[in-house]
Amino acid sequence: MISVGLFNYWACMILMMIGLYTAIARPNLVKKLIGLSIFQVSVFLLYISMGKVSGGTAPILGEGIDTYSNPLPHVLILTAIVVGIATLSLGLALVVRIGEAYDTIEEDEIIERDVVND
Amino acid sequence: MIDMHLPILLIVVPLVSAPLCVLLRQKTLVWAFASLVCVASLGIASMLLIRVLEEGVISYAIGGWIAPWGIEYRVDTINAFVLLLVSIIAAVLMFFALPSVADEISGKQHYLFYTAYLLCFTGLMGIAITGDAFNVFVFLEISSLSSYTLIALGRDRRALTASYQYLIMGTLGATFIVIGIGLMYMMTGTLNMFDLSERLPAMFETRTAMVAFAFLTVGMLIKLAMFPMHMWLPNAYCYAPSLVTAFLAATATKVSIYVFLRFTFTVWGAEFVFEKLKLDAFLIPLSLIGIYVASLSAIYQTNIKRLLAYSSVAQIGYMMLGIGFVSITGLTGGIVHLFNHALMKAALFLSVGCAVLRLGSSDLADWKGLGRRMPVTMAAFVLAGLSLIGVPLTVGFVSKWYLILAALEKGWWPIALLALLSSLLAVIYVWRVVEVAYFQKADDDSNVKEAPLMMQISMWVLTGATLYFGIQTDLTVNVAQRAAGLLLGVTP
Amino acid sequence: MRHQGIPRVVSKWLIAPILLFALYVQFHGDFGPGGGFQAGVIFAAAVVLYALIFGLQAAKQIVKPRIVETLVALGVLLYAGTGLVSLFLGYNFLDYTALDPDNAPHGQHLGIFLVELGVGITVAAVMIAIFFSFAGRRRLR
Amino acid sequence: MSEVHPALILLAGGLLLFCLPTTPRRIVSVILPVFGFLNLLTIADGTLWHITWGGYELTVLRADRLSMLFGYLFHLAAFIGAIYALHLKDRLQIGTGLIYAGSAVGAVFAGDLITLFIFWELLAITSVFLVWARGGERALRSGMRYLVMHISSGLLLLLGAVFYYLNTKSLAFDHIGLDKGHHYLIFLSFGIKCAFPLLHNWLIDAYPESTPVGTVFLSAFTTKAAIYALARGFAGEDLLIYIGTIMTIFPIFYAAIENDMRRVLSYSMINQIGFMVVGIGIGGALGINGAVSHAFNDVIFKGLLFMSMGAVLFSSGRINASDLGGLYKSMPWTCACCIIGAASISAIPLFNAFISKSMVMQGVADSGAVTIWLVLLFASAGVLHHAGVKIPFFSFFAHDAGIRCREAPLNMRIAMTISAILCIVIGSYPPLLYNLLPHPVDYVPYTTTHVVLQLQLVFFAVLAFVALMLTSEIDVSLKTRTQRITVGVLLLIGHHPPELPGVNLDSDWIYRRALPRGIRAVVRTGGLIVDRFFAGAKALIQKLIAAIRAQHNNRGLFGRSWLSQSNVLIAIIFLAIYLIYYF
Repeated sequence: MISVGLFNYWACMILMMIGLYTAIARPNLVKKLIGLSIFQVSVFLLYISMGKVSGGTAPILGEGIDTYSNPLPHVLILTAIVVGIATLSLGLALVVRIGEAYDTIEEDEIIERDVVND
Repeated sequence: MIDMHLPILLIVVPLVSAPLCVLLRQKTLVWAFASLVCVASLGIASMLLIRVLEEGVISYAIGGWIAPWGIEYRVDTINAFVLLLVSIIAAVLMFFALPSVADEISGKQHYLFYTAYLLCFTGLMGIAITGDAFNVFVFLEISSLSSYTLIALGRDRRALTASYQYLIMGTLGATFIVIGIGLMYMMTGTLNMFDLSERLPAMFETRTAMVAFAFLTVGMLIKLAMFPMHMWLPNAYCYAPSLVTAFLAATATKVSIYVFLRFTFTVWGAEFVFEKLKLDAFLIPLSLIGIYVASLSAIYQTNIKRLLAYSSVAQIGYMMLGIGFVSITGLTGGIVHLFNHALMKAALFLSVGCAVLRLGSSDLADWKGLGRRMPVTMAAFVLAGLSLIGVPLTVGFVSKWYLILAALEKGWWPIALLALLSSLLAVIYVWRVVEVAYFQKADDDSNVKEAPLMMQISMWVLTGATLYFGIQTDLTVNVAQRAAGLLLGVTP
Repeated sequence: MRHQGIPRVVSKWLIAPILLFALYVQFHGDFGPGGGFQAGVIFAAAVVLYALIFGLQAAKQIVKPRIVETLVALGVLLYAGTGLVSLFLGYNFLDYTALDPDNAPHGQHLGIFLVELGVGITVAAVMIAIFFSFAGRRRLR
Repeated sequence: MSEVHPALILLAGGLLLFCLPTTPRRIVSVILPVFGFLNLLTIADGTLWHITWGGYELTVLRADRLSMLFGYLFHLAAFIGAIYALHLKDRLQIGTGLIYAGSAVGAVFAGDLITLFIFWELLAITSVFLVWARGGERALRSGMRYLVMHISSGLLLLLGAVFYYLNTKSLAFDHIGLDKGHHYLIFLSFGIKCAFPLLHNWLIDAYPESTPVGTVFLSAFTTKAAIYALARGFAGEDLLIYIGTIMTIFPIFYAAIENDMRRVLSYSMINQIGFMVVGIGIGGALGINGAVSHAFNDVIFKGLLFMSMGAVLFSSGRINASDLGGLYKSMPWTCACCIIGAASISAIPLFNAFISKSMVMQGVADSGAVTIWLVLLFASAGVLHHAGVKIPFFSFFAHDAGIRCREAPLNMRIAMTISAILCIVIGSYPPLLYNLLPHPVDYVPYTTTHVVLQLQLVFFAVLAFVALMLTSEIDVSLKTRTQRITVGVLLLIGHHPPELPGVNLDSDWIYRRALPRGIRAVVRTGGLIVDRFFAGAKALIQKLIAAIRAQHNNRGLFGRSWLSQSNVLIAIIFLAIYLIYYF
């Protein structure tokens, strides 16, 4: 049981690192956003893991069930997912416009083009 | 009856109005409606402050779910002050908005602009009013998302990259905050700030507590643009539409500082943060370095909006310095400066906005001879600039006075000296603008009119406020002192 | 994909059940997993599928962007309006007991139903709006 | 020893001094005020002495809290003045000085207009000798003009008193008010003594022409007696607010361009009286208390400033700003006292003017006259500028004028020290003064707002002074008075006036031109090493600035736009540092 419990957190950590690494190492604006999304997803995982009560089931009243998982983290994460989607779509919208304005979505090239213009 | 619901009305009114703006669509109508909402919010916020000062903490349970189970809105002196500040700025800026937005935003997008503006306003107010840790995150994202949108509406294409960078950093910061909150929830099983503050002390010895606090702090420091995590700020302020720059400069970072105060002092407690974790050992040097680096950067900027943005980073350094002193005087200084800086930076950005409206540029080189061409605007700029420097009889002096007093109280005179010397840098960067505007001749002799009256009203209201509160220090200082006492758990 | 027969036929078969399923998820949220968020996305998926198969223009003719925009606002208003109703009836914001003071659980039920409906409308509309705004862009070189 | 009219001791004693040889005269002159003071203590509050004179009942003594306060004050001033005059050999100054003090005491205890008139004239006649005591044509002429003004003031008072009597069948000197036309006669009479605008010339004319000792005496009595009279007769008259405001404002422009230090002080005196007049105009407990306490304090600190400038004049023989400078080396004691006086007049917290001026300001604020309040605020800044900073700076610091003189005589130093101590004691412990005031005081001077506001003013004035000093390069030759005023106004806004006119530019030249030239010559003859050192230092600084610039401009590390990845990286590094640190 314990190892399974910890597995969640390991997965969460690994996802977090992948996300952050992508956000740092990729100059491509879309990839950065994807990295950021992965990072956020790792946090969702963290929350959901902590809501798990061992042996518990979905928090819906039913016959013969007396242990429920904590529903609050799920609710919170539902909100966070919505926020994440909003951020991602706003970010992508920006990338689309940046792409149209600069003809590239590589960040280093974008900054270079601005500096040249200065 | 309405009295009881003031806290929620403060949030719901702008929140409901935002979609209504989408339905209204017509430019002027939307503007008028948004202004009405802002003014109404201002009214509610001032009523709240008065009530809080008279009666103490006001609590409101959303949906009738009593704290700590439900979401609680909790208003005390500190956030009532912040709420008032945000709503004052939002309301005053609405005068400026009509001509400025007409100039800078394409007509088809006006209603969306005001929707985003109101949402941003809602978010900022929500952050300030809520007593629920996770709710802070939600409102933080509401305000952030709308401010990314607002920034991206700038005319320059660099507005897009600036907005993108802000989005990356903002999301990173917010996610850090969520991690911190999640860990706190893990330890205590509650999200209510008040409840957290009671349950956390039992956990102070655990590593989880430290990690939670580390994530939380870094997240908040990103959000409030603390040096060296400030680099999203200059471009964001520089390329956003004038109104947005003024609004964000006056409110967004201030509210973030409020969040920082709330989490460090109310939720975690000064004892844990500053005695056990020694956060001040980070805050004070970073603030000082930030003040100097950002002020020097401001000196060498060629764009006035960017110059002022860097100066904002430096001023945030002053606020964090005051907070880092962890004393009544220091916190008073920090909180007063929070208020004062909002006034003067908004005034400065508005005067820049007026010039941008007529000149179409905030490049220093284009401002030659502006002192003669737009005397009224430049006068406001100079007055607010004096405030930035901290000249007596302006608000800037009041806050610097308390900061230096706080440093000397602790016996840290080198810090006091450094803080004083840094004002010289402010003199230089304000002087650069003044020199160009007053002592250089314009390249062309074309006539430039003064900005429309509506814009000047906003500009002068705020400039006047910087002078008024510089002389009449009672209100701000008293409230700040009470807030500081509240944060430190001392009744002054 | 306008000229691909199979997808066209299959999607014609599918779209209606998808919409129906969206409604099921929306209203079954009271008794089992489901609710406005999921329903909204599923509903929007139907529209997206239609747009993919029959083209953006055709989709925009059926679901007008203007209406989508209005729906975004209306959904939020429905949500907040429900809260405001309880406010006007003398209860706290979002305290659905107000909707049926004699029978608190029923009031709560009604309140959540309305709020979820608001959420569903908004999510569906937002999703469609996001799809429309991305799909309409030219391809980068 | 009770039941002696308070004025009598000083009057009679003063006459006595003329008959005594030097040493006893010195002793008696110091003891007399002490005696008078002790006598004053025996007089109970509310005492009234009447005499009949030609069918009229005159109230020669009326002791209430208001008059008692001034009584104490004048004895104190006489005492300090007497000490300050101890070194003198001539009997004229000290003798007339004490009689002059006695007449002032008589004037404030006068309960009717006739008695008042008598002492009023006595004030004029005795004081003019103090001006004449300086000797020389100038002093004589200005003394004459002074006398004419004051005699006319007395005559106006007499005329007014007669009208007043005809109308009211009473000579009692109580509240008069301005409701009748002829009351303006008395008002005008007091106004002359009070140096109302346009009636003020005598003060500027005569005070600086007097002897060092004479000016100290003059500054203490005449105008303060007039303030008393106004407070008694015209409290709460709105007109006084406006007059007072003008009085606070116009002298600061003159003072800024004045070269003669004692003339600067005279202008500053009008300004201070302005504050008192405003206080009286406000009326009510707070206004009167403010005005009276400010008069009390003004006697002390303005006396102190006049004494220190008198000491400078006495020791160095010069009094013009352009001739003075660097005296702190020769006269450290005087310098210290002068600085205390300057701090007091600037109303710095813990010094006495602070506790009284802020009362007046509060009175104005309470009455809701915002404009007046702002003007007074500006005037306060002006006071700071010319009296608080200019006086000590130009006489004791500034450029060294090369004067090497002896410190002031011991008796002068003692007198100054007493005043200085009083300034601080009263300022630090206000109840000392507040308990004497005519109305009960519930006013607290040391609130955050007042202190912060006042300190802001101080910094502002210092800042203005420094800025003006740095930019006072314009060479103006000012011929006429009007020109001077215009330029003064302009300069106060834009630049600091060069200390006028020719003399000053000469000395300016010393440190502006000659000094750098000298340094350069030394460097040249000193050889290349020094030269290289300077060049090296210059290059170093330039490099430093270039480096800062390179790091902070648009392309530099701190000034350019960063890639968002670097932002993220920094944030994460920061987080890592935190985590490791907390670990």
